[in-house]
Amino acid sequence: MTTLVQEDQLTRPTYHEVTRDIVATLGRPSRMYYVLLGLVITVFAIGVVALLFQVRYGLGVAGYTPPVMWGVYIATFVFWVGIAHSGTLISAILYLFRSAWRTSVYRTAEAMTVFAVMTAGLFPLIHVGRIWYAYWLFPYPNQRQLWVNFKSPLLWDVFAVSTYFTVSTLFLIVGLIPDLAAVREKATGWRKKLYEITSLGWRGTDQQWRHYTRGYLYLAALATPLVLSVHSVVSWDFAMSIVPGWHATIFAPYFVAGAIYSGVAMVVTLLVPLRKVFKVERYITVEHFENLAKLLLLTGLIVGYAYAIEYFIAWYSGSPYERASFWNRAFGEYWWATWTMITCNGFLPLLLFSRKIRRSIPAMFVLSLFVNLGMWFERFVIIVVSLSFEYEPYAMGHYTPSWVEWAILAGSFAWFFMWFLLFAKNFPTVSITEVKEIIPMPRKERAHA
Amino acid sequence: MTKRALFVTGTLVAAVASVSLLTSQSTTAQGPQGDTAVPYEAPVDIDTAGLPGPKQPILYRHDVHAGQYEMDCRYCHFAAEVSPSPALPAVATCMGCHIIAGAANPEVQKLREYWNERRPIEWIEVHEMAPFVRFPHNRHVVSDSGSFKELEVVEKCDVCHGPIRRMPQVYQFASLKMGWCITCHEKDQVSIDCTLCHY
Amino acid sequence: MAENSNGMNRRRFLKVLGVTGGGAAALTGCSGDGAQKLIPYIVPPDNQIPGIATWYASTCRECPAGCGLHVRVREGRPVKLEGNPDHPVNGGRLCARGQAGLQGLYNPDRVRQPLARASDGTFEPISWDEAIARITEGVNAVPGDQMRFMTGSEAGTFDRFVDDWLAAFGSTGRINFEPFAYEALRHASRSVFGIDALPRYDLASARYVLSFGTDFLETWSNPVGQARAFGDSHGFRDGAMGKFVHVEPRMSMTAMSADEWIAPAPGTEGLIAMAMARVIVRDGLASVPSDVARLESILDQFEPDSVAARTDVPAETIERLAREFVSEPSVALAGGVGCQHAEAHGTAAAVLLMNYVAGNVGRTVQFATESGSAPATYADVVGLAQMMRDGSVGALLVHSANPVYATPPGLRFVEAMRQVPFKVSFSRFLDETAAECDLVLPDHDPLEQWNDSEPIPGVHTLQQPVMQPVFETRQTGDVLLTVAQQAGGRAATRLATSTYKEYLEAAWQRLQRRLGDPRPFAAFWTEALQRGGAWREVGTRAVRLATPMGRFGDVLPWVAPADGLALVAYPSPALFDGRGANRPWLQELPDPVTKVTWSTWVEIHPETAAEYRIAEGDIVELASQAGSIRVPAYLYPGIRRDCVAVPMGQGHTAFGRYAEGRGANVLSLLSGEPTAYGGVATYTAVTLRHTGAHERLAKTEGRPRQLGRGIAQAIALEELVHGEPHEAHEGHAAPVPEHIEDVLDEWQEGEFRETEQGDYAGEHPRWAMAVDLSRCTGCSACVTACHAENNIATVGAELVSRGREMSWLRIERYFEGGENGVPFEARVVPMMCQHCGNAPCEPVCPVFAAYHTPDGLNAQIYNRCVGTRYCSNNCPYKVRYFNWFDYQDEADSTFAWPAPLHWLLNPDVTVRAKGVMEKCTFCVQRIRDKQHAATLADRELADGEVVTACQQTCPANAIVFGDLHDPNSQVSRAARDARGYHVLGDLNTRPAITYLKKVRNIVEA
Amino acid sequence: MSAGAGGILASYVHVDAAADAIRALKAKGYRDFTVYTPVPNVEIAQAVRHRVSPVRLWTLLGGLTGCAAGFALTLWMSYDWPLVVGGRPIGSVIPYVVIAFELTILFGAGATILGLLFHSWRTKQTGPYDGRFTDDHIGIFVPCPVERRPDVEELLQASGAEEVRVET
Repeated sequence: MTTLVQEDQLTRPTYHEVTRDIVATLGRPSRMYYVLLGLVITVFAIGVVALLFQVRYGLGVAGYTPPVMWGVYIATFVFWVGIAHSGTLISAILYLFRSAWRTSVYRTAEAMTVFAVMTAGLFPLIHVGRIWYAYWLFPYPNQRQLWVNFKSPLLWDVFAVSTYFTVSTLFLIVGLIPDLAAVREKATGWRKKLYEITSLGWRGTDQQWRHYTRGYLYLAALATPLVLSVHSVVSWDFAMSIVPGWHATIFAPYFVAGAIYSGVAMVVTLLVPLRKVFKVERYITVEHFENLAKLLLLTGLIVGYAYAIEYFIAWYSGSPYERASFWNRAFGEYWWATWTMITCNGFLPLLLFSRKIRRSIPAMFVLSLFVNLGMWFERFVIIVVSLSFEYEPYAMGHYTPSWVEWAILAGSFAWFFMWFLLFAKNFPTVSITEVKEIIPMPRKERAHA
Repeated sequence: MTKRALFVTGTLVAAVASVSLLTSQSTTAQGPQGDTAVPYEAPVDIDTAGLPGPKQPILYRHDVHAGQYEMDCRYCHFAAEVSPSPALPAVATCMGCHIIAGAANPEVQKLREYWNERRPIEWIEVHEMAPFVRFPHNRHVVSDSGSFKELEVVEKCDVCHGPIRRMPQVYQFASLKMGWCITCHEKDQVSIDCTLCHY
Repeated sequence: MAENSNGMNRRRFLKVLGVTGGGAAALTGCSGDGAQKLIPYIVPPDNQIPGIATWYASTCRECPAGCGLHVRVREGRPVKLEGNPDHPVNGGRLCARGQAGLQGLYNPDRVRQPLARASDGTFEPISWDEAIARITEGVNAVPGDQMRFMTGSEAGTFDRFVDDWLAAFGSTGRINFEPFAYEALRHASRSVFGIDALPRYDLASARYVLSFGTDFLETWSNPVGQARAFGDSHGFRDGAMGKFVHVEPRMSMTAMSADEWIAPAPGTEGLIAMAMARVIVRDGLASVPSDVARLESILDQFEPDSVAARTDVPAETIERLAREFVSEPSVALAGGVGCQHAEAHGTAAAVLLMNYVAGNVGRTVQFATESGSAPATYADVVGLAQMMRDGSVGALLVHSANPVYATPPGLRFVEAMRQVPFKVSFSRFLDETAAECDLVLPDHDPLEQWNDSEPIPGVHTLQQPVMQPVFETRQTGDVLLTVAQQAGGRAATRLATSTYKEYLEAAWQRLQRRLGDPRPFAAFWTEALQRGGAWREVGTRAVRLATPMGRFGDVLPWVAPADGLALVAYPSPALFDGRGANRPWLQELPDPVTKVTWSTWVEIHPETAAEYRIAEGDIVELASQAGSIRVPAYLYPGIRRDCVAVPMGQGHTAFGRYAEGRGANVLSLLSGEPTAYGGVATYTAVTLRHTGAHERLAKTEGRPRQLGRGIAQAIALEELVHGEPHEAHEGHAAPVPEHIEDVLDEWQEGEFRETEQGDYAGEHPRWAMAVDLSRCTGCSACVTACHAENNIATVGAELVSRGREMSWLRIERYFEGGENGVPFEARVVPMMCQHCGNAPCEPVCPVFAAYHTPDGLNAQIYNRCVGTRYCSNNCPYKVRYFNWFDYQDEADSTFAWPAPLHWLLNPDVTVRAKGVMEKCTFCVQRIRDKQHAATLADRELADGEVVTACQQTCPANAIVFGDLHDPNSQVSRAARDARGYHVLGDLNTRPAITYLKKVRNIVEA
Repeated sequence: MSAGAGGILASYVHVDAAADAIRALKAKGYRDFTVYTPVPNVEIAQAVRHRVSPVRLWTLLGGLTGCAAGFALTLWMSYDWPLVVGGRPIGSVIPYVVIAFELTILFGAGATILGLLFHSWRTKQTGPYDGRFTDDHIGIFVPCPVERRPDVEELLQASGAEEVRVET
């Protein structure tokens, strides 16, 4: 994949220009920035109020209708965990593949990962009945002498998600160090202080680089299996149960593909405005979008395949429960959700076979929005629709979310964008160092020639 | 090399520490108090303000009744052996003696007021169990499992209620937390099944 | 707690409270200062030990059946009602309404002290002295012949007492009002046999039961006793069972238990009976009594062929029924819903006649030598209303009757009442009638008073106060006596006794003499109190056809109008005639047939509904000549296309927070005119109109069909007896071939052995249950019993409509057939936690709140639960219930136990907090209680010693509970039964509950 | 390396020039000079020829510890209070693999970071430094006593340094 970006295709900036252009993105924010920030904080506050309301009166204020005991909250949890995945994919996996084009987009993706996990992490708390006892899910020594049940997929979740958060955060920070050193030299005032501290006295000496490159390599090597494991574990929350429509061996790969799919879409959604506002079109080019588009297409096809195979297995298994469940999925009360999902995730990405669309940034932006929508609905369908139609016909029910759930969902988006906005203006969203890395340093010969 | 060795030991220490940290700490349950053989003199005048435990409508002195006069706990808490609840003495029970005894004592006069007005005494609960816990007194008072085998009934009371026969005013002796129950149950090989107490 | 119990007698309250246990303690969190109070007795009540339940025998007065009670009392508070096993009426079982008796006692809407009508028309509380002064003055003011006293159907000492009291005031104006007085049946026995008595049906010894719309498993006569008898005769036992055919235009709850349901044109049941009689006589199928000859001429008119057209039942069916009917000991039932239409006396007569022809009279149909006191007919009530309108009634006293609600508005009883200058109610609740009175002198609850009753001739059943009165109420008997004394003169002298209890004891002394019991009265009395009463044998008398016999033109059926639909109004199995409407347990009890709660509905056949473009939940307007109501529609395949049905019991305009303004009162569709036999006609012509409005029905049912999943399984009798039992597995085949299954099982065993260590070493019992579906009638008594035993919150209509009911035990009702020729059938299966050996809910709980106990219980530790609800997702039976709101916080709208309702909380069971999961525990508190007792007595638990609440109350005796490790226990034997199956067993959940297939005694077509 | 020791600091624009200089220095037996580069660069690295960083060992040991801890934790806790769920064995290893795996990653990553910090800080240079080194210049600082400065200076100049200055 190293040849994805031909050197001549990239109008080569000098190292100095790179530093200059990217440091420029940390300049004075426009009024628009503050408006946006204010907006997301307001929406977030609304979400918080809704949550407090729910804690006071009980989960009943959400739309839960037994037997649908999980709803929007868990769907959104899975959605955000999924979003998180592309970040690590681009920064770690593509790093191991030595694909040069990642350098200018990976920072954004990685920041998105961290904030997405931070968002996802809230939902298991929000959805439990007694949030004030949520800490019981951690194996800490207590006077009751009780431990937790490591056989429960939820426990795996606790470990997987917290590990993922820790590692991806470390990964982000380590990647930032040399950049911060570079920014440090240009910054002034309190920010200089900030960068002096955060760059941990980085100077780019031969020794530092020697350890750094190794360390980074191994972090990437660890992050790679981790990212695959995390969404597998999340998928096992469902696959380990006996709920028809959940209990499927295909779930782990299916979820991982879906996660990367939605994550890449979110990266596109973020990059399009970002490159405009920060005027970094020179570094984030159409080529990058085409590559992302190809990733989208690949994962999209895998997801589409998974959908198909789910139905096939449901039929092939001969299990009446599975068959009924999937029939209900497609033609039951929730047909609209299912078909939204299939259209957005199964059919729309096929457009990406056209090079024109892959290279049209507006088209990509719109498409990415559709994919985000579709992937949220995928989780909704898997969770809600399966639960609403299980084994016991007498106990089947229909669930519709309440305003509380919508408010908290909106709040979660606000929370995510709040962090991203704050990050974008204080830390380089395009890696200075790595962008330089793919630009060969000037040489005497060529200079003299 | 040294650096590496140091690192290895470091991580091992960390691991061991984490495990040992997780080992359940034990709360010790107080056994029966000292020699009940020696006759006990309950102090005559005591500083009621300084006494631990909640202030009761009547200063009923366990140290006098159960300590000095060595009245059996079951005289008042008559149901302790037959019922999950040990039962409180009815006002009539108190009056059984105090119709004559201790006329001079101001606390006894209070008691008589209650009796004359046919008013129940609203004692403050000292040992308050969480509503989701079942503690059958009878099973414990009658029990002869493990360390309870060689105990007198009254001594069995002491295990949880502490030196109650020396208390002018009753205070909560044991934590009554789950860990405390468990420690004893494990020591005496009594079942620690959750539904023994929680349902 | 006492602080916020306004009007409650604080002192008494404290006295009775004693030391509260956990359950109630959970509710006292709200006491002013944080500190918990412990309140001792002043004088210890004898035979009461705190923490230990005391049991008292008494009598249930929720309906006229008069079942015997055992009342469980803790710290002076009745906390559970159970049947009295020695009682001849109910043999230890109770129905849902009986279980809910407690909610009458602790009802927050009870009248808490005497009330008097103030000048502004509202009620104001007054003292008892003043109240008595006023009533004395009132009754003295009117001449005796202008005094009217209306009581409920009182068969017992109080009955006589009221007569005496009235006599003392020179009055005979006594009305004994019971909404269902079985006028038609009485009229029929008069016209056929010339005796004024109700027949006694012997269901236990009948092998063939043919019911003509008699809802004998729901509300008619003595449902609990009948259900027991029916269970014994119809339940499958060693290769044999009885057969039950039900004839009614609508498949009622009773009909759901029938092997065959025949839906004739409404009101034509009598014709079928006559035709059957005709067949029997014509073909000489039975040795008919000689005097039947007199009937030939009449019977000739009822050839099956001619009848078939009018009844819409094929002639061959009638012929077949007739043959089957005489082939074994049989009984044909008349009465109840089927005998309430305008021509019902004809129907009843026909049925009695057929019984006579078939030679059943004297065998399965008997007439007692003495007939208990008969309640007044509706015609009498109409008479009373007329007199009141004429102003010839000066004083009306009403006791435990609610005529304003329970008579058709067409009668305009209210207006009539308003003509009466002085109206006194002794009601415990401010019901529609009490609300019309000038003076309300609240009576004690049946559980607080001395009384007795003779529901069946020879059965004298006692009531004794089991607790200090909750409120400032007084027993009406005592009030009346005081009034008599104060009135002075003749009244005082004629009623010498000072308390009603003395009067009662005097009556029992007479009874003792009658029984020829030589012992001193005290001994007899004490024993009676302990047994719950005294029973004596009452002989039966032989009956012949009356001469001259009543008119048989009566058999002319009620003809449903060609245009419009026929309405069938039936008493609700839960609310009866509406007297249960203020009990949240009964309101939230899903109707056994429709599974709807908290409301009224109209049952419409789907095809009819399609004609009118009506979907479920659409609000339709039903209109008759008498009036109209608006109710949501429920599409029910179990009703004739030309019929609609509406339950009674809702639409109260008073009667407390749980009853008021809920649903509609179907009586407003019925004519106020009495029928020829002096009853209310509950069949009438109605028109249907879609109002365009819609509401989400508050029903607990998800989907009415099983989707072939074999949850409620049934098997035909022949197939069971002759066919291969194991072939009978319904639903789909097991997902894996046999040999794989063996491998799986082996692997499973291995896993199990691994778990058997420490506590789990297996010397423990494994608690298990078996439910016999051939006995279960779906009556739902167990559901209410479970509510009562386990402190289950009632959540109200809105939450039920969102599937958030908390009932740990639900009766699933599934429809079978009904389309393309397959006869319609309904099956019921009680569904509660299956306590699986491989419980899917357990491993997914992150904190071990759900785990498996050594004795095989699937435990749910409420205080450990965090509320992830994963367990519920993973439970294939969906028997886990989540506390969506805080049901114990009176600040919340969802508060379930307004004082003093919380007094009925079982102190042995935790009241669950907001945000935790709960479910059936197999009544673990009862298990542990017995285990403690056994250990203290140093003995082993005996089989059948532990009895769960549902099992205890089941009228049909369908549930057994015990230890599966003991091969000889009842439950092990049941589990090995050829009919046994596990619901969704192919999921390898290894449930501890074995269901025994329903057996259908049918000839497979 | 004694702090504040004087030496020669040269800065380069051309990578090959810097590489030449490094090779030349090594040829002349200089070892403890420091090279500043804005990005890791192959040519420079080849010229300097360091041994592979020991950070990878931290990663390995961290990972192994994590794995061990994962199994120890789960198994010990399961048997400390044995509760049966769903008819599974008390300590069923298969599900615990997930926990062990996650802890492997967590400890591995943690150890890597620690190693990284540990080693980088250990070899932290306190010599002179120029802000351009993180932008687009390559720097070489050769600490050396005064008497040897001239020929070092001359060497660096010859290799084509953009600027050479004496740091004291």
